Amino acid sequence: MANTLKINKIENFLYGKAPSVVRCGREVEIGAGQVIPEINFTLPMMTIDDKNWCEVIKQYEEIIDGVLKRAVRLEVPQLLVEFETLPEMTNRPQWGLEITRLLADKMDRCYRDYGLKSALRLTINDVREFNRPPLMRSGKYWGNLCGILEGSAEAGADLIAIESTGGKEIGDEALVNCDVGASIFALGVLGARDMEFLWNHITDYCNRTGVVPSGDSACGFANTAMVLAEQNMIPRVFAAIVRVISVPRSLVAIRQGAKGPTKDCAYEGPYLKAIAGVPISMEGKSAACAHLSPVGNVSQAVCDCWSNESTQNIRMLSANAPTVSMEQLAYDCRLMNVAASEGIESIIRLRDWLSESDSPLDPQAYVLKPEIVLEISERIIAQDNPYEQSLEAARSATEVLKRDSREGKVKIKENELKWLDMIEQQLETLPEDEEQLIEQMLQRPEFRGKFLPAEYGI
Amino acid sequence: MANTLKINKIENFLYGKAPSVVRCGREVEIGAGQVIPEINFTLPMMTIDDKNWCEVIKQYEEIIDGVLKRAVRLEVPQLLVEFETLPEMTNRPQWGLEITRLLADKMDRCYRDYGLKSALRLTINDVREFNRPPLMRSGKYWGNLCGILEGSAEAGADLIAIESTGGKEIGDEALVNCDVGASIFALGVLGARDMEFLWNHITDYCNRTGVVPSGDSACGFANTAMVLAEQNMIPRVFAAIVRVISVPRSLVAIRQGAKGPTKDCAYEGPYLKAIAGVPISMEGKSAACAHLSPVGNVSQAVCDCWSNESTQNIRMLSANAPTVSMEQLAYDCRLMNVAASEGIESIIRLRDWLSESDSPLDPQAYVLKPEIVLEISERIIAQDNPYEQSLEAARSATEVLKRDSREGKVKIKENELKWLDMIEQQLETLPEDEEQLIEQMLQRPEFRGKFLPAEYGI
Amino acid sequence: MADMKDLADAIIKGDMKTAVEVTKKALDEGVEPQKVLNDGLVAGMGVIGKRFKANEVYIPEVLIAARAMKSAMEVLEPKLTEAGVEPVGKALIGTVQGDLHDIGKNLVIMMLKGNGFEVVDAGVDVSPDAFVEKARSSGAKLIGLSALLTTTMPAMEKTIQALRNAGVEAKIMIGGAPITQAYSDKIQADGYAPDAASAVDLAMDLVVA
Amino acid sequence: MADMKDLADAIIKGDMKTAVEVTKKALDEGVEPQKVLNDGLVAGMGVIGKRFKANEVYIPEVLIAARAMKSAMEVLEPKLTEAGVEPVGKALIGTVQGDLHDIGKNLVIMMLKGNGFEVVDAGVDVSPDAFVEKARSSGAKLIGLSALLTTTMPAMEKTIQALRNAGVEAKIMIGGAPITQAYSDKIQADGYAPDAASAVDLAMDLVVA
Ligand SMILES: [Zn+2]
Ligand SMILES: [Zn+2]
Ligand SMILES: [Zn+2]
Repeated sequence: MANTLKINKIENFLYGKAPSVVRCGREVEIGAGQVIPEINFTLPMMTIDDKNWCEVIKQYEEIIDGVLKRAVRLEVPQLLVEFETLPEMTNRPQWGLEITRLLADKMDRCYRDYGLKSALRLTINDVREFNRPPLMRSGKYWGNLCGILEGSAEAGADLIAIESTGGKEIGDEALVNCDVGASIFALGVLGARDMEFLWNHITDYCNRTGVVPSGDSACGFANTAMVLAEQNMIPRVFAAIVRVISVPRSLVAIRQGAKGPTKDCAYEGPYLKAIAGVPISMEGKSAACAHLSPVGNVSQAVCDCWSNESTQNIRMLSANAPTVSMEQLAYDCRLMNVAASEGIESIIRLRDWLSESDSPLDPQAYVLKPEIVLEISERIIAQDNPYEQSLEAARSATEVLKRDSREGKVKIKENELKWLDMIEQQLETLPEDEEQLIEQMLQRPEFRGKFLPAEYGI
Repeated sequence: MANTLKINKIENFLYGKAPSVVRCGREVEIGAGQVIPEINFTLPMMTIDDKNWCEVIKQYEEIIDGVLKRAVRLEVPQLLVEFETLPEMTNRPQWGLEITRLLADKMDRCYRDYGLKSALRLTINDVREFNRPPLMRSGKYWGNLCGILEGSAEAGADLIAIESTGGKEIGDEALVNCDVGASIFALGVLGARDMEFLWNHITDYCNRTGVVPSGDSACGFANTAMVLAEQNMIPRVFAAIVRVISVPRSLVAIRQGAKGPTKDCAYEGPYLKAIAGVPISMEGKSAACAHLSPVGNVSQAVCDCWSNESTQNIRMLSANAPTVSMEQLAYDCRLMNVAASEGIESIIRLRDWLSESDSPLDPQAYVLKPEIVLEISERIIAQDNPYEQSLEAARSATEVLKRDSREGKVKIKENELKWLDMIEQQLETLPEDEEQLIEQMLQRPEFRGKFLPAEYGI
Repeated sequence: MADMKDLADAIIKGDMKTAVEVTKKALDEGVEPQKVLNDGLVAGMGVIGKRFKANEVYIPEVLIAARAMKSAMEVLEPKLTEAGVEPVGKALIGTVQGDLHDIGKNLVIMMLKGNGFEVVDAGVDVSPDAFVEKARSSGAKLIGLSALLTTTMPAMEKTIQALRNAGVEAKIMIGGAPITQAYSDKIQADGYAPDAASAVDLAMDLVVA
Repeated sequence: MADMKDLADAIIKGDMKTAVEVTKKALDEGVEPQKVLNDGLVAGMGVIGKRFKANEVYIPEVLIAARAMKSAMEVLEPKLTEAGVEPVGKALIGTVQGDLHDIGKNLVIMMLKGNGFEVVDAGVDVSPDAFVEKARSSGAKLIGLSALLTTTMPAMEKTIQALRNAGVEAKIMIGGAPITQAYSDKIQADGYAPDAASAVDLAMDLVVA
């Protein structure tokens, strides 16, 4: 990756427009000027097994029928549908592929009958964690994962994504202890190494088949941190810093050939867009059904797709929850696109309102503010490898938060300020050299047996 | 009511600002510059009876605790909570009042502990329809309605509202037959007469107690029309015209002393604000949980409160649905208020985006476009009584839709254009004189026995 | 000669006068009542039903057609009875206890009538006991329950239990905004319809089955 | 003389070294083990627990305190056993079959330990049979089940049934994002906790009751 940002001026950092446009599915163009809704959904409470499989199918039929009908009614110009497999559906690939086919067929028909432009993103649930410690590159679960990947083009997927879990063995522990070194190890060392292996594999398949390799999400790390912070378990400043630490890890997918749109739940998206120029999917207030967050508006500021993260197929007073989300996404996108139709000045106006409405109130929102994203991205790409980049990410996020809370630009709670100091001190003790960090981490008794170094090429 | 609009220039027709500010509850100011979230909720599937009453209480406790906690976390500057009684709670007033007290106490505590400014709106479910034909001014159900009203101040309600149903005996039939004359009779004659009686009673109580009489909604008429149109049961143009017909009826409450904010589900709100200067509560994409609509954004354009209409207390992946709505409303309001903090030019900018993003696509959205609201309002207030106003409302809405669809400003489906002609023809046959219409309607066999003329002073 | 196509067209247009005239003429000319019903009235309603489902026409047009059909049926019915032709079925439709919403119920009633059902309107706020009594007195083969509130849904379950306990054997279908197929399965209704149009299809299935 | 207030403060600060020292000193001076436990360790954890609930401190600080307590307990435990003082209780905590989420489970484990529970971590993706077996082998008085997916919630019900059928008498509490009190009631768990902190309160209630 070149050491310059793909977007280095704030006036070029816009929603709906990305330096590299992704074209896929039925006439869908992502990052070409319009923000596109991305709808996500999951099953209500039910068991997935042979006995219930018919019922599972019916659920997905009901979901997609409701969603497509509403999208047509609201004249949604383009639609991205994400189907994320549940563990059972990765572990029996034909199940995951059957649902994929069902959705693709319905979307095809809707395109033919009503002209609804759409693309289907298949997100493979990473099941490698079923082994403890996980086998990342072999064994049954890796085989299952590859099985669904290999069938995805034929089943009608237009894009492939994954929320990979390499490094999560350390990540949870790092979070609850606010251990920034262990977080960097989990994301910037283990996560990055696994991503390199995994995404090399994915893009290889995509190159053969024409499916678009889209992106990965540090969901299990940075979103877990966000949820813990919302529950007052960990300081928000720590969650904010973990978010920025996740950037170099997610960049690895793009270096391996991922083209975007990045995953909706990868709130690190704005960094990926600035650095690599890929279009990004984001979620915020639209995803309140899936998790509460302090970044409901700012997350929208430079998005190219706008998503609801996920909602079960349960009945609301109006309709089933996925249809409700479809409607909300459609209206959010209408607003952004109407402003965009007036030109760049209007995009910037709305972008800045979205950003300003959240960013002064929470450090997690502040690190997503477009200006801050550019400032920190610049520092991240000056580094050479994911470890150094992650270290720099943590340092710059910490510095920026300290500096700008002093200047009153971002509000940080009294009892969180000391955490910024503590994190800064932790960061000072971390070695500049990755090998040394690995050495340190391998020696920590609490991590012993949790992960298999060889699975990460260590 | 004077024959001039309270807001007669488009540059003064703004969200968050109303000519007459409403001050109520714990330091809440509505229409004074900020848009305020209004949260609504209802019970999940359960029976309301003696045996279950404890469980009912627990539900409302869980709802309000979740909502207030989230409002505090998101630093909501002011909050309006609406509690709408269920029929059982109007019919046993002490039940409705017990929940009112519970909510008011929690809101008090939250104000003391966290400084959350809030006000409680009690909306009384109109149970007079339990008699068929309904007794509007006497009998058990009228007594129950009065019972809850009389206890509302003591129970801690800051505002009173009602969705009154006078005229609904004719309204449903009018809708499914697209009978514009019967719709005008239901809303502009029966509805208006009942509103005069009812709101005189309500404001009398409010004057004695200091509770704010807020507003009424033509929900059972115009929103039923909207829902039927969404289900392709009736033409959207008819639903649009019924919306405008509902304006003179809802104005009656204000003439009787209602101060606003008008009811969230009264999408006729913008007309009421333009004509009478009261602050208005509105709902749109935020209320997709309660009903799908074609007015998700435009409904927001000139709102003073922004609501979710209603959602059951069911668990989403993140939290219970009312908490999810609370978060979404908070972010929508943040965006509007951040733009407003820049000044009027920015309010107008965002208002117009909200308006333009919907209004060209659906006649129901088009009649809520601020410019159109002013145009039609001007014509409505030139008339003398609710019947004449309703007739003029229907005529002007029909004319405007015909004119502006010809000019390409609003898209009307091919098979709906003929309905505009048919409605126009229907309108030509209607008498200018209310007494004549009453005469005609009393003779229609299908309405015989459906309503009691004496209950409307006829 | 009376043309069944003209009769169907009169129904489609909602032209009550012509519908009645052609029906009378056909019967005078000795056309079999069953043929008038099927090739004229039902055929016409079938066309309007299809157009409605395709969103080409709206419910008022369906209702006008249904009213034309009803007028023609008044002429035809005695002849059908003579010929031993049974109506499609009798249905009892109502909104459950505690619930005052009637527009959904009324739409279903109108559409069932338009499709040849005889329908008894039980009204709104109907207690389980009242449903049982009306089911017995009407002899309905099909019972439709409507609920629009989450807090009146449980009354649906109680009503079904009361009907079953009373030995009522009619098929029971349910509907209303908060109702789902899962709820229908749970309370052991015979079927659930998400809207008025599909309620008619469901009713046909249940009564013919 | 060893001051129980100093011991409590050491716990609050997470000062493992001081905590162990003061505990040893107190025991050497003949302070009753029960008093060291209650007035020192439990008192300290009580303060940190309150501060956590008041959002004054975060979970890492709770965990540091818990680790200090754990070290002191290693010194104290033999004496407690000698004196016949029982631990609060033994708990078995795991994530149900098909579910890989462990952070919630792990937080509950850490917080229970910090409150004097002995805890067996059953891990993730634990089948009903495995739960039964671990319940028996551990002799836990309390079992905690966690699920984060709507599609693994039914495994919770199956696990509870398996435990009951096997005659396991331990109290069962459940938790996880999609879980509600209503679901807990439905599957006849003994209790539901919406978050890790309330899980500890619930555990106390269940074990003491
Ligand atoms: Zn995710
Ligand atoms: Zn997602
Ligand atoms: Zn309403």
